[in-house]
Amino acid sequence: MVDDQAPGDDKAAKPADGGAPASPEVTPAASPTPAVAKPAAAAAGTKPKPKPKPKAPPEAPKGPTDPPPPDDLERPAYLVALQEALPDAVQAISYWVGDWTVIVPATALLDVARFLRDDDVASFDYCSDVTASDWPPREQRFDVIYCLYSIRRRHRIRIKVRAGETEPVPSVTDVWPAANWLEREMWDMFGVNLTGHPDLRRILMPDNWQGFPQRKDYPLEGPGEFLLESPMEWLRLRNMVDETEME
Amino acid sequence: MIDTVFWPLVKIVVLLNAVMVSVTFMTLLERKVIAWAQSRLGPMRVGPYGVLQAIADPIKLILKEDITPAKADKVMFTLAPIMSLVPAFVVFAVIPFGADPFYYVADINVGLLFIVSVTSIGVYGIILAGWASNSKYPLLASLRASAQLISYEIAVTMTLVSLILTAGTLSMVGIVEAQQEAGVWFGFIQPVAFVLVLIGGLAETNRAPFDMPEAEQELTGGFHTEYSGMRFALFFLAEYANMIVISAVIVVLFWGGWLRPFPSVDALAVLDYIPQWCWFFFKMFMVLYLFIWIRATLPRYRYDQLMRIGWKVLIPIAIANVVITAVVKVLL
Amino acid sequence: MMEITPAHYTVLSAALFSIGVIGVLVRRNIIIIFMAIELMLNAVNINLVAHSQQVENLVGQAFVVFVIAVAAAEAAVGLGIILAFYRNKETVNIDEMNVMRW
Amino acid sequence: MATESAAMFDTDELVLNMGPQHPSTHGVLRLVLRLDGERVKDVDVVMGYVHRGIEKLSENRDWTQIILLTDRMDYVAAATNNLGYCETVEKLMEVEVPRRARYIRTILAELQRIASHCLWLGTHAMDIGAMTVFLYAFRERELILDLFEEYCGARLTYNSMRIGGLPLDLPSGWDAKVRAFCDIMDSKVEEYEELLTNNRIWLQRTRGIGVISGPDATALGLCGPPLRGSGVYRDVRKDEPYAAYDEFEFDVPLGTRGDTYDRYLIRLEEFRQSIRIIRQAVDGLPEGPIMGKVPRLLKPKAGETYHAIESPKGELGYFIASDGRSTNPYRFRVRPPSFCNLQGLRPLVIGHLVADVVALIGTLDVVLGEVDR
Amino acid sequence: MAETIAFYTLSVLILGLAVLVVTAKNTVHSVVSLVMTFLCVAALYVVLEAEFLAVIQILVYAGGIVVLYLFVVMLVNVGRPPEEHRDPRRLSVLGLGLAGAMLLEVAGIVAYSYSRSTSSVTAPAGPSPVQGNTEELGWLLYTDYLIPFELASVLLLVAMVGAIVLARRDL
Repeated sequence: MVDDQAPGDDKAAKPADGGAPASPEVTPAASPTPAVAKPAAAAAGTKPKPKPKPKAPPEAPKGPTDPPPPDDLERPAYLVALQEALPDAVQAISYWVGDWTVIVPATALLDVARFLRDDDVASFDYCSDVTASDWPPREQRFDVIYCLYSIRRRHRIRIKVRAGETEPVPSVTDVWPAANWLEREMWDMFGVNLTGHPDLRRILMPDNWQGFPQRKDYPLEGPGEFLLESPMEWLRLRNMVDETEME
Repeated sequence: MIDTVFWPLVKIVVLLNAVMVSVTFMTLLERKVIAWAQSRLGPMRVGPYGVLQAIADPIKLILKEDITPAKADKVMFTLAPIMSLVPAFVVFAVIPFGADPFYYVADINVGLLFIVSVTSIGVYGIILAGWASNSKYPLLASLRASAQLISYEIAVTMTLVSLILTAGTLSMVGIVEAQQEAGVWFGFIQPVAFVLVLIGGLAETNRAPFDMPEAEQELTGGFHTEYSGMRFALFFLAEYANMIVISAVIVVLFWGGWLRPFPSVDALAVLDYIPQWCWFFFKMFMVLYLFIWIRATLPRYRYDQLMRIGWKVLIPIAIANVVITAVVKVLL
Repeated sequence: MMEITPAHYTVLSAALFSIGVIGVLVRRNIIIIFMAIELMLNAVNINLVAHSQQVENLVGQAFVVFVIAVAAAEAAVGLGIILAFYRNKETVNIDEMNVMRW
Repeated sequence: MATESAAMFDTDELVLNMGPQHPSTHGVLRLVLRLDGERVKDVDVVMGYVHRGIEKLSENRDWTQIILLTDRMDYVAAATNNLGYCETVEKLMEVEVPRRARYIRTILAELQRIASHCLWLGTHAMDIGAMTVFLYAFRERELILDLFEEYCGARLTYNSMRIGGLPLDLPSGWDAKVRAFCDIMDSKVEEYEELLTNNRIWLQRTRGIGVISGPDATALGLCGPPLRGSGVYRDVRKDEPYAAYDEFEFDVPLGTRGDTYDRYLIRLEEFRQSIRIIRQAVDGLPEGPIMGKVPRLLKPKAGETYHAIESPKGELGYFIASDGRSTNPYRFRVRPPSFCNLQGLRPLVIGHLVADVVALIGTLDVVLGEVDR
Repeated sequence: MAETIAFYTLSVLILGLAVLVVTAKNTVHSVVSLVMTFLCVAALYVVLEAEFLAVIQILVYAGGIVVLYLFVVMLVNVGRPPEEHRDPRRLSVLGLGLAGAMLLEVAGIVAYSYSRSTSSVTAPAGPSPVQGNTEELGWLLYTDYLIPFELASVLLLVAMVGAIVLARRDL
């Protein structure tokens, strides 16, 4: 139930609460490239009384809180069915502003996907979206998110898979052909290590692009063609410029 | 000498210039008519109501840079527009704009066949333009265009046979005179043939709904994609000259050429005060208007559908029409 | 020299025919060879028309009609064969057409 | 003799590059077609020519500024994009939107749907060669743009909504103009139908072209009219009502054959249904505030959500994650309907002719600004 | 006079273009020269007062047959040029010589026959009931030569079927 990364933030579990969830004031500068990754979050750090967080060291955001559902909320039948059928596959279940999310390990993803598609109660026949989000300080930095919808039963669910930079995530293209391009885009933008995808090529970025633009540690300023040709050299020059500016 | 060389030459020069001028104004007419059909104004800037647009367009085309693609076959690339333009102009020689010999260049006894054969030469310009451009879209378009031209030529020629049976002559002047004798325009005797020739004419001149050789939505402009400037203007000229030719042929064959309405009814003799060439041009204008009107209304056929219509619909109907005409002719 | 007699046409026809023969014998591109054959047929036609005009008998011209019909048939079948051959051997060189079947 | 030449066409495979500069790829889409004669054997869809990184950009803008960016995605339906984004943030912040604002939003969204369908109809018909329909459809679209201009001052990128409500109330007399527009539009839809619906050429060009079955369309992730054209009942407005759609009566047209003609009929019927919704909304427009209670500094709690609305193109979804501390979203993701519909192009196109490719791009109604973002 | 000018102009054009047909490097140029040749031959027919044949020449030869040639040339114009492959057994010079001999022979026949010709072969056909080149030719074809005419049409039909069968790949 409780995921390993962000231990249950009890504040967030109460959606009606108006207070901002606790998170210590930090500068999320600990990105691998010291270059220009300067999210505007840094400026917004001046926020009210930071409440101490039990375990997490003061660092960049560690990912969504994925609060567990309140106890008095009845779980939808498809979730119950999933937990009964594949008890080991479900790491956690989360509920937030009306959305149900089930967190599964990458190894169990295909089983869960097939079950959710084929099970009569669930019958998630429509893959709305496949995307990812990047939380760099975490060891498993990527959240790979599958938004599913059942046209037959008219309900939604999200599957979330945590994955490290090189950790393989199986492609669900076989389960939902719709995921083909969506996964391509996800790979194009994040470089999640997708396995078993039939046609893994860049889709929005040029074929010869270096790097994965939507990662949080990707430089924000325009790289220009120089970056395309020799990214490491470009980074070194950038750093030199930054240093001279500081002086 | 004066009669055999000088006057024909003068006529030819006058006719050529008249055709060129009418083509330029034809484009204006087309733009205006389509604009009105689409509830807009059309060209309005050059001259009053945009009338001088007809002059401005050719000037623009002539002044533009004339580009020859680097990998094109230079000789053929230059030759192609000429080869498509010349037949279109040659045909005008046998079209009688009035009964008097003053109104036509020549009345040869195989006039209709002459028109058919000369227009069949026009296909070379299209094929060669596509081939010489050394580019894929023009090549595809030129293959389409030539296949379309050839297959519709068969349907039109077949249809013309039934008309020749009705008229009993191949001479263009003779056909109009036959209509005068019959007292009725052949359009009323051979309505099927008229429709067939109209459809075939639309297809042969690559007009909507049969304009897939130059379908800009599919092939980015067709066989003349790589052409610009004056050479493009020649293709343009040829296309519209062909349109005028087709409409003139339709008028001669089906709508009595220079004849007034009801040529045998004496009560309408007052209409004879309107000159014959006025009737001719009025009818021609109506046919051209029909062409433009069709373009403004209809979507485009697909290429294979077009070929299917040509081979499986028009040609059988044309042959049936010939047979029926022959039977009726023998029985009467 | 100023008066054009059938002899003039015959000479023209013979010259055209010879050019056709040269084309057939010298060129290796089978399409060119076909075109040379068409030239020869035309040479014959010129002769026929000229003499039919001379003797004021249209039988010669009737023959020309048949020659043209045969030429059309020959072109259609011949080009069909060329195309079929080209598909199989990717060439139109007559020297490589040395098998009766494949 | 032309029969032989027609049969000769199928000799070699030809690779034809359609686009990115091509009159009927609706923007800068590139298709690499492998042709056998004129028949398509395979197609590779290449896109990304107008990729502006809106997702990445949004992660560095504050919550209000992003509305302006969403305008630039599906630029022919900017108001719908605004609506989807605002609703998602409202869901994330659990803001209650006043009823009047929801009504006005519905009117705007439906007007936008008509405008977008007008553009689709015009370009689709133009691709098939019916030039006049294009100008007729644009004539009506112009009326809608005038309405929008009067409402928010812009004609294309409206920036017309705010998180929690609307920036502006309706100008006086606007509702009467909308009513008048509905009356005009009713007759104009008839006019389009007269020009196309029973036109033999139109039927031949669209019937049986690009057929896809319901299960296939679902599996491929098609959405909006292409999905409904295959007979799948899926309309976010009905299934997961947002704005004020649960208060109105309207029908969801469904196709039976799943071909281009069905998709055409469905969009034409959607014209009528949109007019119906607009009439109901204008008639029942409640009084009241147009802005909900929203804090001055937007800062949703940490958490993430996915919310979808029915844009003219299909299911337009936003996945937004907030880290709970900064004034910009941590992750901003758009589920672009055009992108997902475009994925259906390859199975639809294979086996058809080049001329049909053009018709099929048109029937999917893609906007490249949204595909590439 | 006019006939003389026309004859010599057309002869020069015909022979020159015919030479181009057999010598052109590019096959498409060859085909275009062939079209021009045929058009000139048609003009020659007009000089010979055979208008119908002139028109038929343009319609069938220039407008039909040669278009077919052009199609085929465009379709097979890819790949290596056909003249590259040289068969050692081929003797082009001999071919040229043979053609020269042929020309000599034809010239000899022409010279011989005209040296002793009496042009008494004039044997006009029976009086035709119709007037004009086209009508007379039609009369001849549909009366005396009806059976050859029908045979020719059957031949064309057979050729058409044969060409379709040959050109189709899936048969």
